[in-house]
Amino acid sequence: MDQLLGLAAENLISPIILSFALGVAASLARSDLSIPEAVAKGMSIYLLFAIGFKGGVSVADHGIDGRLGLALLAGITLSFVLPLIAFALLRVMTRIDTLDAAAVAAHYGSISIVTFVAATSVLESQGLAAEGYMVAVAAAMEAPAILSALWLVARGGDGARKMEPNLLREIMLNGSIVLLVGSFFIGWATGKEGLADIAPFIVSPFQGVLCLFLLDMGLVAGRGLREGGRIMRPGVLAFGVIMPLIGSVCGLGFGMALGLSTGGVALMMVLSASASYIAVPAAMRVALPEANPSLYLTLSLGVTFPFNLTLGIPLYLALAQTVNGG
Amino acid sequence: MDQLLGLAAENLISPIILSFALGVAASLARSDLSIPEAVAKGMSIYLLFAIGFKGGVSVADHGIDGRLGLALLAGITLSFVLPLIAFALLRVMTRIDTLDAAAVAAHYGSISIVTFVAATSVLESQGLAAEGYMVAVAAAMEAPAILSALWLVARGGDGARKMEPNLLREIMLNGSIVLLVGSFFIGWATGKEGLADIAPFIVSPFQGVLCLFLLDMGLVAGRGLREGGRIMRPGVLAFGVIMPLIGSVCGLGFGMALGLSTGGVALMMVLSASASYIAVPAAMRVALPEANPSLYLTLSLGVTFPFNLTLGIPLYLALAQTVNGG
Amino acid sequence: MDQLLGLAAENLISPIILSFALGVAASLARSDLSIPEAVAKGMSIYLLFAIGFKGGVSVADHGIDGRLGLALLAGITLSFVLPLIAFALLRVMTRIDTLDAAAVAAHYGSISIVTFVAATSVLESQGLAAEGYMVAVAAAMEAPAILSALWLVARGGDGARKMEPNLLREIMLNGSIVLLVGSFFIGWATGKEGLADIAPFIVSPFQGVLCLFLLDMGLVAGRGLREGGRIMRPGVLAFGVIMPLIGSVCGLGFGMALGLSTGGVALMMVLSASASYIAVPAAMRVALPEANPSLYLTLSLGVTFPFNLTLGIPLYLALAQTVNGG
Amino acid sequence: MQTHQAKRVEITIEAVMESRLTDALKKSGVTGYTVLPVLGGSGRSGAWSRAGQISRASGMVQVVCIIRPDRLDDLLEGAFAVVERHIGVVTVTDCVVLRAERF
Amino acid sequence: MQTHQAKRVEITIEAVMESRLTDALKKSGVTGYTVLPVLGGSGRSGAWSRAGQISRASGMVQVVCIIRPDRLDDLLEGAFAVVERHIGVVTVTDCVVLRAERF
Amino acid sequence: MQTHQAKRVEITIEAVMESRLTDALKKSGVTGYTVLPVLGGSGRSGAWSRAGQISRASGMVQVVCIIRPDRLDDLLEGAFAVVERHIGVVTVTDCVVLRAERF
Ligand SMILES: Nc1ncnc2c1ncn2[C@@H]1O[C@H](COP(=O)(O)O)[C@@H](O)[C@H]1O
Ligand SMILES: Nc1ncnc2c1ncn2[C@@H]1O[C@H](COP(=O)(O)O)[C@@H](O)[C@H]1O
Ligand SMILES: Nc1ncnc2c1ncn2[C@@H]1O[C@H](COP(=O)(O)O)[C@@H](O)[C@H]1O
Ligand code: NA
Ligand code: NA
Ligand code: NA
Repeated sequence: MDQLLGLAAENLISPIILSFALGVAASLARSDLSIPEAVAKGMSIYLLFAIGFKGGVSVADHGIDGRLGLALLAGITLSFVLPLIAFALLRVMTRIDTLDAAAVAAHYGSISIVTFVAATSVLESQGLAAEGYMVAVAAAMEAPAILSALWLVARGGDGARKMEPNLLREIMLNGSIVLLVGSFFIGWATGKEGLADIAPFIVSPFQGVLCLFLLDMGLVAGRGLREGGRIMRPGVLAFGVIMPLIGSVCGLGFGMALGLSTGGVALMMVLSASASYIAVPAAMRVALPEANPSLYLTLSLGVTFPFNLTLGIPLYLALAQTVNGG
Repeated sequence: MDQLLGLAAENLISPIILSFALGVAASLARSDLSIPEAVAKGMSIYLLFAIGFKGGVSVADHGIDGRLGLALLAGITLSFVLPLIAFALLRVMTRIDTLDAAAVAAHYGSISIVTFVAATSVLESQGLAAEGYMVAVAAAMEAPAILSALWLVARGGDGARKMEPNLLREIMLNGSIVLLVGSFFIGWATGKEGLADIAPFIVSPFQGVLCLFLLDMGLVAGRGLREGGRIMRPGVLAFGVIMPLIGSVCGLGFGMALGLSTGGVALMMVLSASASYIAVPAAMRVALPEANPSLYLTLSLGVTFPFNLTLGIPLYLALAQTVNGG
Repeated sequence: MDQLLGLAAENLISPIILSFALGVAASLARSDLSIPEAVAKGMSIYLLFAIGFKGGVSVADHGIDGRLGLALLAGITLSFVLPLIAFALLRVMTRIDTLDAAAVAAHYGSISIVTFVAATSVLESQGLAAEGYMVAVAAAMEAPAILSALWLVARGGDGARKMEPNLLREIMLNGSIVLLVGSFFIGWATGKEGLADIAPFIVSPFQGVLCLFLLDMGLVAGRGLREGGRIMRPGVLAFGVIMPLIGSVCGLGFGMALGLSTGGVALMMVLSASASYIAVPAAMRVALPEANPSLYLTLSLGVTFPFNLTLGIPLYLALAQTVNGG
Repeated sequence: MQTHQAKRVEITIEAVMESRLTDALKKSGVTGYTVLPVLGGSGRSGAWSRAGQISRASGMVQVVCIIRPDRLDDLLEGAFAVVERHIGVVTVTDCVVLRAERF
Repeated sequence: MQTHQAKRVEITIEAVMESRLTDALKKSGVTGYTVLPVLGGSGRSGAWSRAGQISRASGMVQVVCIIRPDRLDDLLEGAFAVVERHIGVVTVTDCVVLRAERF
Repeated sequence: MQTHQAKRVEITIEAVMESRLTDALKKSGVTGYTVLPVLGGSGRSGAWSRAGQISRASGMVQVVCIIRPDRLDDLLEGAFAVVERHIGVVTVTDCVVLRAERF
């Protein structure tokens, strides 16, 4: 417990978290501080490329173990199942309607790659290794949740609603999945030598770029809270904190069952606990335009993301260490 | 004197200054070289974050001394008073009207953070330390000058002109102040450990980013000179060189009185000598829209900024060394 | 031959080439992966600045040898003459009309700086030095080809067509030429000391930035192939591969005649073999708007660029080594 | 100069719907369109701004389409099918164009 | 398709004034507006371009507002109070809209 | 409010031609213009998009010019000389403006 608190405290005063907090504070105070859209997108491309590449190099380095396939399967299963849990929870805890509940549920089945990245750097600072292929698992978990949500809506009687043509292809080939998987394979193919070439770009400055990126996420989250704050009823808010905990426990179970390393289990928990704020919102705008974007964006980016970033990650890590040893 | 010339010459052939010169030359020659607005804004965010953070780390490192409060007070006083001097000087030296004179004066009371950054790297290359909290002083000096200018205009009889609602909040919470102060506190809170995490991002590439940023400033300054050149009458031009000298002497006095280190005195001189080209122009467009932006932008960015960058900084440093020792 | 294959294979699985391939694949698969225009432009400014600067430093370092002037002359001559060869070849091999043929020819006389940059990093990884002033030769080769193309069109009877006013100045002072030449002089003036200041920015992360930049070029090239694929008739396609080979042989001749180092000869070959995709397309849109941009862009960016990047560079290098020794 | 009557249709719509809208426009027979970026806006579903957006989800674009007046109904029907369930605004203005053969 | 008469008001104004203008529009009762970026321009106060601007001071934006014709006067009065002392251009065009209930 | 008849001319043209067009506009006597960025589009010469463009060659911009109705012919003639050989679209709309003395 002491160790957990220590880790949480240490985590809280890292430049990364404080940059996020600065962003939230600046936008709540209505400062005009903002990061240009192109720069924010550029940084997210950098982070995806770097994290995918490093994952691939680590697989090249340690060899691929038979668990890769199982881990992918586990991720896909989690992504399909978590929205069902989330949906049920929302119907119990809140009064939001089927459509909104399904849309929110999709976000919680999918993942937030920035939460994953932040967890990776906490692991690194603790000297804990994790399976390199976890980035591939992350990519695999992005999309299935969307299908679950669409099924939940279709089942809800709105039978006329048919799958938008092209949507499936768009989801599977969305930019972040392609970049993450692509750079994973590049890292795998070029290995340590490839990494040596570009390490001064993708390794050394990584943490610093992450700070500025989180500053921007803080600005966006703060803006969301300022404008979407009213719809954050207590039940909804509580869901934003309880659901990641439930997700993390599911991730813990799957991670243990697979026999992942402690770092790997922690990352599986983080993936299950985190909620999408890029791929899923875009898909929802196409497929379920009547669902309220303020609701799912504010919940995912304004509540669950900060919760995971500050308290969730140290908690999941401590849990993984307790249960898995290490 | 010899040393001064040496320092000036060395300063003049640094990549930083030559990049600025390249920008000016390219835009005077009407090349289509340009840096996208988003990239320029991204670089300025980087520079503000890095300089604030490093200032904070230095305070965490050396402990805070009682002079911080006094230095802030000194900066605020300078920012309030320098516009009055600038205004009087403009009325004597030039024929520009009250409104334009007040708008120009506001720029010279406030500061240019890039001039400050350039001075910091000259100090570093000379192995001279300075108080880390000087970045906080820089932040404190951004805004007061605007109030002085508005008072100068109000006094001038245009009594109907009342303060725009929200303007004060906008000025105090403008993006660059918030980022500078925020990253200062982050650096302070996370100290040397925090710096170690992100030094490969905010320390090593700093000088290089500064080059590209100054290339852009050169392009903008050159464009201003090309278009605003006609209004640069001799008296106005002379003001753009004399006012920073006067400002620097005021800064010298305050710096000495406070007992700052030689580096600190030099930075106080630089702050007093430099003229704003971001925060103040924006405030002037809101509060004094009838004042001529070509005049104040060309003067600040096209005359005073290059003067400080090339000759001013070595001069102020030499003065600080002569008077303060070190 | 074995060595050639080895080099080609090694080249093919470098992060740089694989990033390009990822871009092509993503856009052929119609992924929405894209890099914001401002970020792409920012990276190209970075690459030009870095390559120019390093060239200048290398000249400062090794002293300037009498061959600089001759090398520039050789480059200019090649840039004037290659379009004539390309034009003749196009008339023989394809059915495209005079106007389109002239426009395409201009591209092959001019150069692609990214191909040059990629070749430089292959040289470096092989431990081969090259004359630093080759970047100046690159800059000198950008524009003359445009004049040849305009002459080819004028000769073709369309006598009424007179040179657009300002076009010549625009071409000579286009952003990439000015930046390349400017940073070359800055590097030359500041030398090793200047480089030491900014090496962590322009040297260490260079390869990594190049990866992301090539990812973007792959995306753009893939988009071009998807949309312009229909007009890529066999004759046109064959031209896109044969012309660089012819160009490289011309470059080899000039390089040998000048007595350049093996690295220098290889770079001269690469410059002659590569085709412009920035400066020349823009000039063609102004001067020959009736020429079909899909044709020249797809050919230059979708055929010749990938050919040079993957097979061309190792081939030219092997040739230079065989013929020149080293 | 010789000018011709035409209609200028401007559709402000979410960025995620852009390709669906332009596909529908093409199907309804338009010969071209232009897409303008949108920085921000406000409507019944609240205010939004492009600053700092990392997601495509909340951005909008404006698609402008110049057509011959007799094609207007086809276009509006095609566009409406896409816009119907989505937020967005459609306006039509009378205008004149040069080079009518292009439309 | 069923369309309705409306007015399209386009106001080109300095970026620093954007929030003041949109506040005034809201006060005058508009239900929505869209903000477009502006790259550059020229007028009595000279030419400017967005390239390389690091300051918000000299950029402009274009605010587009579609309204029912009977609301035009209120809007223009509200907007004019903001625009009056500032550089900028206001134009009003007749247009028709789909889904009139939105305006 | 007091408004005045004017013409709103919108010219979508390749970015490389921007300065030539605005020079021609100035020569034809206009007092100002505004340049808007264009994200992408489609026409007889195919589709294009600004994403990832590193070259100026394939981008477009939209130049908007508000003028007094009696100046329209001069403007169109000046603009047409530039646009003629190039891809691009010219539309003219009737509008009313505030502060007519500016145009
Ligand atoms: N009256 C209006 N005038 C101009 N743009 C509007 C108007 N109403 C809505 N919009 C635009 O359409 C978007 C969605 O509007 P809404 O569907 O009302 O939320 C807004 O963010 C604006 O960009
Ligand atoms: N006649 C015009 N047509 C279109 N835009 C204009 C016109 N006049 C001015 N503008 C725009 O308004 C800005 C300020 O104009 P001004 O107040 O005349 O300096 C210019 O930079 C242009 O963007
Ligand atoms: N009917 C149209 N409506 C709106 N924009 C158009 C239209 N036709 C062409 N454009 C624009 O003009 C550009 C060039 O058109 P084109 O000359 O037909 O290839 C296109 O990329 C579009 O941006
Ligand atoms: Na999840
Ligand atoms: Na000052
Ligand atoms: Na060539």
